[in-house]
Amino acid sequence: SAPASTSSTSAPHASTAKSLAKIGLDYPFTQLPLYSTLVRLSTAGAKKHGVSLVTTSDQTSPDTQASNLAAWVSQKIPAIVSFPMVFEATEKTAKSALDAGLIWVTYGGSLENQSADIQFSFTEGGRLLGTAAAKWANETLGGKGKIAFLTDSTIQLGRDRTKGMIDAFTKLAPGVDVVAQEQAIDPDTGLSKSNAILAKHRDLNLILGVTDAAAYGGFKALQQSGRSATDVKTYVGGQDGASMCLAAIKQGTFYRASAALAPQDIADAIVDVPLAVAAGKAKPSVDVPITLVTRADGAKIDALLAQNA
Amino acid sequence: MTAAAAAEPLRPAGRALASTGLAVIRRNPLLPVLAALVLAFQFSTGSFLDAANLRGIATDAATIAIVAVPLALLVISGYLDLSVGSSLALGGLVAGQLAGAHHQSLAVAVLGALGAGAAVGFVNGILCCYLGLSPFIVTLGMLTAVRGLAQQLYPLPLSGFGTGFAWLGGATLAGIAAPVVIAALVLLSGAAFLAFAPAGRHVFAIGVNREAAYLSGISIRRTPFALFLLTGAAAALAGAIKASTLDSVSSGTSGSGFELAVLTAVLLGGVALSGGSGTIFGVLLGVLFLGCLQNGLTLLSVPTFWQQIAQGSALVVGAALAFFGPRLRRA
Amino acid sequence: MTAAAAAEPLRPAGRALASTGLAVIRRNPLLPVLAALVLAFQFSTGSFLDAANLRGIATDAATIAIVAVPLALLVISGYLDLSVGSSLALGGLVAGQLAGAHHQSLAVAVLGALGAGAAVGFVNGILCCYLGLSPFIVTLGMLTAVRGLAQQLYPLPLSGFGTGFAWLGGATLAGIAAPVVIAALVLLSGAAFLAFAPAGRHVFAIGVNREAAYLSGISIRRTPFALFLLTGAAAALAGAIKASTLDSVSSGTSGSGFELAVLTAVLLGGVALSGGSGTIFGVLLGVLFLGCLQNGLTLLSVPTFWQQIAQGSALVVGAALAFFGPRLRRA
Amino acid sequence: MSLRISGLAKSFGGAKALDGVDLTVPAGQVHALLGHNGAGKSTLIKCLGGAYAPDAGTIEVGGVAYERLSPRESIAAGVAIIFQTLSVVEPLTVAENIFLGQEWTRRSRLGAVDRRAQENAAAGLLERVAASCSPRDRVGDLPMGQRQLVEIAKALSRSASVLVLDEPTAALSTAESGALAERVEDLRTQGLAIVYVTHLLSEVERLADAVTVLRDGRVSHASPMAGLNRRDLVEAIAGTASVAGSASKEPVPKTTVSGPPVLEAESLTGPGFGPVGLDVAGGEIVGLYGLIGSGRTRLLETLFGRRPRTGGTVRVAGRTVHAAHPADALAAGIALVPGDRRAQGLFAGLSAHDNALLPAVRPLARRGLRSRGAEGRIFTDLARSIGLRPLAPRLPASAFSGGNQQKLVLGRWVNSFRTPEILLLDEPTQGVDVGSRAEIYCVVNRLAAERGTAVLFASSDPEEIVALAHRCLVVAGGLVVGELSGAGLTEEALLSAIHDGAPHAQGESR
Ligand SMILES: Nc1ncnc2c1ncn2[C@@H]1O[C@H](COP(=O)(O)OP(=O)(O)OP(=O)(O)O)[C@@H](O)[C@H]1O
Ligand SMILES: Nc1ncnc2c1ncn2[C@@H]1O[C@H](COP(=O)(O)OP(=O)(O)OP(=O)(O)O)[C@@H](O)[C@H]1O
Ligand SMILES: [Mg+2]
Ligand SMILES: [Mg+2]
Repeated sequence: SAPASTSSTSAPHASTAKSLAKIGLDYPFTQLPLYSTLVRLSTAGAKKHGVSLVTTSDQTSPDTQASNLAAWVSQKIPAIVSFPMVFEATEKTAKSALDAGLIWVTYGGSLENQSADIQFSFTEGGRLLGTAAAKWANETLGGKGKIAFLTDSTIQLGRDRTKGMIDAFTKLAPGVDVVAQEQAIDPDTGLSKSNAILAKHRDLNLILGVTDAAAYGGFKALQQSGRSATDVKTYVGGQDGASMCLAAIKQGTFYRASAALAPQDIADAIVDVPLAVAAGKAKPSVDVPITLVTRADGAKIDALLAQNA
Repeated sequence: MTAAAAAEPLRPAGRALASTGLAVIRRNPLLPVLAALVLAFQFSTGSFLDAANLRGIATDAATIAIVAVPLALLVISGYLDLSVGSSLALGGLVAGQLAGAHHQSLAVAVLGALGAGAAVGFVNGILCCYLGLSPFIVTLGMLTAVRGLAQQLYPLPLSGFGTGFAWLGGATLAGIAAPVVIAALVLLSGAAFLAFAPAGRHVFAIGVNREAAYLSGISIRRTPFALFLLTGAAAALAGAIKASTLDSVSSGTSGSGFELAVLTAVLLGGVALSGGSGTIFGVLLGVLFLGCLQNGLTLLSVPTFWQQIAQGSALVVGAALAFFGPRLRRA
Repeated sequence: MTAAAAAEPLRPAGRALASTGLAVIRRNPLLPVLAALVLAFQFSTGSFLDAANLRGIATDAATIAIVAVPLALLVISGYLDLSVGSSLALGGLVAGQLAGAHHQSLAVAVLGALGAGAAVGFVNGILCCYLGLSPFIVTLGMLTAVRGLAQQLYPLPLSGFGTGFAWLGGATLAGIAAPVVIAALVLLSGAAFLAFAPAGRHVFAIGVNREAAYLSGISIRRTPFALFLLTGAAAALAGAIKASTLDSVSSGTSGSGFELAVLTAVLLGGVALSGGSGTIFGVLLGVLFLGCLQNGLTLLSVPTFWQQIAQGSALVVGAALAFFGPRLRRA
Repeated sequence: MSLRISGLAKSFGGAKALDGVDLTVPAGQVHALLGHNGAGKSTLIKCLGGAYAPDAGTIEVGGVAYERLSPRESIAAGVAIIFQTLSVVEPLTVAENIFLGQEWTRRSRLGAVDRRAQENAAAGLLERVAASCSPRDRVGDLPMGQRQLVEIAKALSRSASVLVLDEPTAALSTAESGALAERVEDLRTQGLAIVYVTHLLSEVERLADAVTVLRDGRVSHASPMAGLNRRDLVEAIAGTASVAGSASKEPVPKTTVSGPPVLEAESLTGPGFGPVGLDVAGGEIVGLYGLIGSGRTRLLETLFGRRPRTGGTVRVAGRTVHAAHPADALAAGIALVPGDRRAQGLFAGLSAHDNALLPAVRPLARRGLRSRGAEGRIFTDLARSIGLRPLAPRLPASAFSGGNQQKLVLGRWVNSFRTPEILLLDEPTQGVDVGSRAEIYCVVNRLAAERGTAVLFASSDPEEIVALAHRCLVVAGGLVVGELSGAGLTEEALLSAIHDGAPHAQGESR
């Protein structure tokens, strides 16, 4: 195997072409709203460099992802940016891509075999949200109250976000009762789980979601249980920066925070990192920052909403 | 003998009642199972039967029931529709788009959704009823294709549909949520259709013995075709209701997995996958069983994976008890 | 007349060949559809028929085929197994755990996986064959329950199974990948079973008319029960192969949606969901059709949602062409 | 109004099922349509009813000519048909079946089905056909005979001008057949044109005004009934060549077979019948004669382990047998040819070969592999001896005519490979043509005589009992109420035995 492929910051293969014609973006969670935005922004960005962007259709299936990646490697797509559903399971494919002289950029984490990576700290996103919520609870509720977490334990990214969120919150606001931890990543499940939780704990104060979509379901459940949308003793927060949640934050509702990634930043990285590798730049990898968006960040919200439009 | 004779005058009424009750249970073996489930949850959580919680269950169950009724009729007539999850998404998106971006009235939005759902049902119906293709493959293909289409047309989530549209999911009529009222109407019409309409008999005849139905001069294609239309429209209506309740809808996730949930409710309610048998009351029981199960496990704060294990097992146990009732009686 | 007469001596052989060919196509209408698909992809991509790409398709198709064969037999005998997606995950996890954490040999790891899969099949079989519960509900329940169990037992992904275990997914025998060789063996045994084993006839008889099979003295419970065991074991084997190929396995995602993929291949291959008909060759065609479609669309770089639309539509078209062949001939 | 069919043709694949058939039935006439199994009778009727589209020819009903009919057009044209394979819908009630597709609705009730009116009308119709079921019974719960009567009531409910009956009495007892015949005579006087398909020549003699005989899809004989005798009919149906053969086969030696009993049942009891005691010696053929519902099927199925037994013992060659499943009975040497051919016997989608040889495949296998050669030879032998037509081992059973399907089911136990020690037959020749029936009798006789098989068979046809049985048990109300043998075993004796027993028996089984 190629010695160059052992470290994440290693230089690219000498054989790699200086300019790229094509970048393959393999993002498995095609059902997420972020997906379309990313494809749109990165296609536009790639075009500026005269590069065409192609995509897979994994439909959230690791099997399909594996076969699509294998097809790309056999087809010699010169640069592949992949968000592995299961990181360990992608190591071999990444290696075969490098062995074939292709550029492999890992998205959302890092592999042993890769040309570069685009990192986010999902734990960090959760931590930001948990911290902000704990701070709010301490200030507004005097450190007492009830919280429900909408979590995800089926994929790595979900586990990271869940852990960051719960650890940060429970550490900083130990007096708040954790009344539920329920699996929910979509608004429907978020709604019905929150409804059930609210039936038992009518005085629930906080709902934090592993995704904005799930938290939004909780947001609606609270409203439907009779809570005013601007109730001061209620806090809902999520992660992703979904547009309807950003709009709710902006309007001053009790949907108060979202740990958001800026799609434009990611889209830039999707194009720039492979190009940097191809150009032989040192340290091509990028760490995309996650920021917590609250009502105070009016301009940022507008910018994010514009990117999502 | 004398004791029995003395008791005689009282017996007929009591007996008749008891035996009607028994007959109902025999025909609906899920009924005692559901009752046991409800009691168990009430004892263990203490709040299962609270009005707020029951309202929550009813609202969740409503969208399932709305689709389960026409789907049950379709299954009784020997067909199947797996595409309802995507029709639901499409319906929600169309309604949301009309109500939100186009500022149309609730009625227009709902009609739009019904139209979109019926269009999906139309394609399913043509392919399955008139061209005779396998309903499983066709509707599975449509599930994928319509989801792709919805995502292509509406890549971003829609939200902010206005107060007029919020009525559909949020209003209460005499204290009952609008979706529950709609579901009740759908259930009643379904039951009335099977009981009183000539076509209700035809649905059974087609499901049991297509050849015989055909030779009796029954339109063996038109009736299931109409049911495909209805199922698609009902799924879209459910989508509009969900969109209204959440004031948002996303093409990627809305209604994903819904098809299996509905089909499970229908089959658990005693509708045979092979066609020709089933009742709307059974379907209602199936829907409630799943709704109560889901809700009760959440109330009990069962950890995620145990919830999954319990849910799977409950399905099996529900099936077992439901199927054993009739068995034991026969032996 | 004279020309025809002159050609006479040559005809019989040529004709016989042509008519055998035609008969094969008639019995397997998916064959020309598949051929057309392959040619279309080769012309449009230019690299579809490259050895590397074909190897990729074959390896992907292998795991599906391994499960599709016993599942097809199960469906022919009138049953169904939706739990294979979770059995696959469980099999991969057990094999991975044995090979990785416990440093067991490949044989032990595979035996462990087979045992786990057979255990799931055992439960399915007891419930469906001996207790007579609805296979759809039971195996759907098992799909959920076993997935929950797998996640409870192995909440985190496993990886690093060592070189011994890597053999299963990575070795090549005479230039052919081991999974493909295994799949070929499974396909051949399945076909041989149907053609040469007495029980092969029983599978059909049970699927066509259980009562008549029972009255003919056939063990109408034992045969499908054995097929449930086999299907579970095959799914677990497929899981072990995937775990070996990827050197990792995750309880949450491994094999999710696999049950629908396999069932689709089986039904597309001409096995009737109502039981009693189907061939292993048809199943192979179904598996290849899905594999080629998926691969070709990726090679063509069709945008995501269009790929979804195309995939769904292809399923419908595949079903249509496959079902139309026989129709047209009859008319 | 009359029915006129001309030049009707229909082929399946290469085989011509109908080849230019002409048939004219004026109003007020009963026209018997006869022919061997597979001659094309049902195909002709299916063309009439809209199940098949003919390849050529015209069908003229009441002066309107059609090239093809849909079921609805056929019904609208005034054609009512009772198909050979019953087309009842089991989960529905009797009344619902009768009015299926023609429901009575009331505008004042939003087009809802008028159940009460339907049930009242159904009760009247059921009375007319002398059926004993109620309009609210679920058809699936009724015995075959009652289902047949429901079909007839359904045909009558449509004010039809042409009535077609395809082997309507195949599942009826003598008494019920008699009632049906009276009905048919009534309808003739009411001016209906009636086509009547049957294999029972006694019915032809009683009812027919004219006959048309089909042979291999062509009309081989057409004439008024007057002046024809039974011999002429047999000749026309079976073909001159085989007449001599079948005639010589028909009389069965009425010698009493004695010896140690191979099958013994002692106070055998089950739901709805018993206690029954009987024994059958090796080589002996014993008939069970009774009305529909008298319990013969239940008795046979209980002996075979298909139904639970609540009391009594069964011995095979002196050994007590507890058969909880058919497989147990088969292991003990008892085989059953069931009465409900389609539901209990036929594998419709499987080939003729598979149908006939299913239980033989495993015992014939060598080292776990099927021996196809042996299977093929046995099939050919069997198909020849029972006169299967067409002799196509790979054709699916559903493509065979009704009588040939019966032969396939029968052939499963009556073949040259392995014969059971005890053979139970339920209505063995239901729907089988005259010629083949003789061949089947011959096969069963040989089995008894040459291999010493003990045969117990149920039949509703006294002619068949006399032709086949050495001894006959008369069954009524689930009990054996009489026994006839030797010279005393005649059709007249059977009929009088059953009529003596009938009222009592029916009273008990109701
Ligand atoms: N669907 C079919 N496909 C192929 N062949 C068929 C089909 N239906 C009938 N046939 C053939 O057509 C011929 C005529 O069959 P038909 O059922 O009309 O006979 P029949 O006179 O009614 O006989 P029976 O007295 O046994 O009922 C038979 O050879 C039969 O095998
Ligand atoms: N009194 C009874 N108890 C139980 N089952 C009954 C009774 N009467 C009728 N049946 C049912 O009716 C069904 C069909 O009856 P059918 O007339 O075909 O057979 P049978 O009653 O055994 O009489 P036979 O064969 O003499 O006509 C039987 O399978 C049986 O289940
Ligand atoms: Mg016939
Ligand atoms: Mg009988």
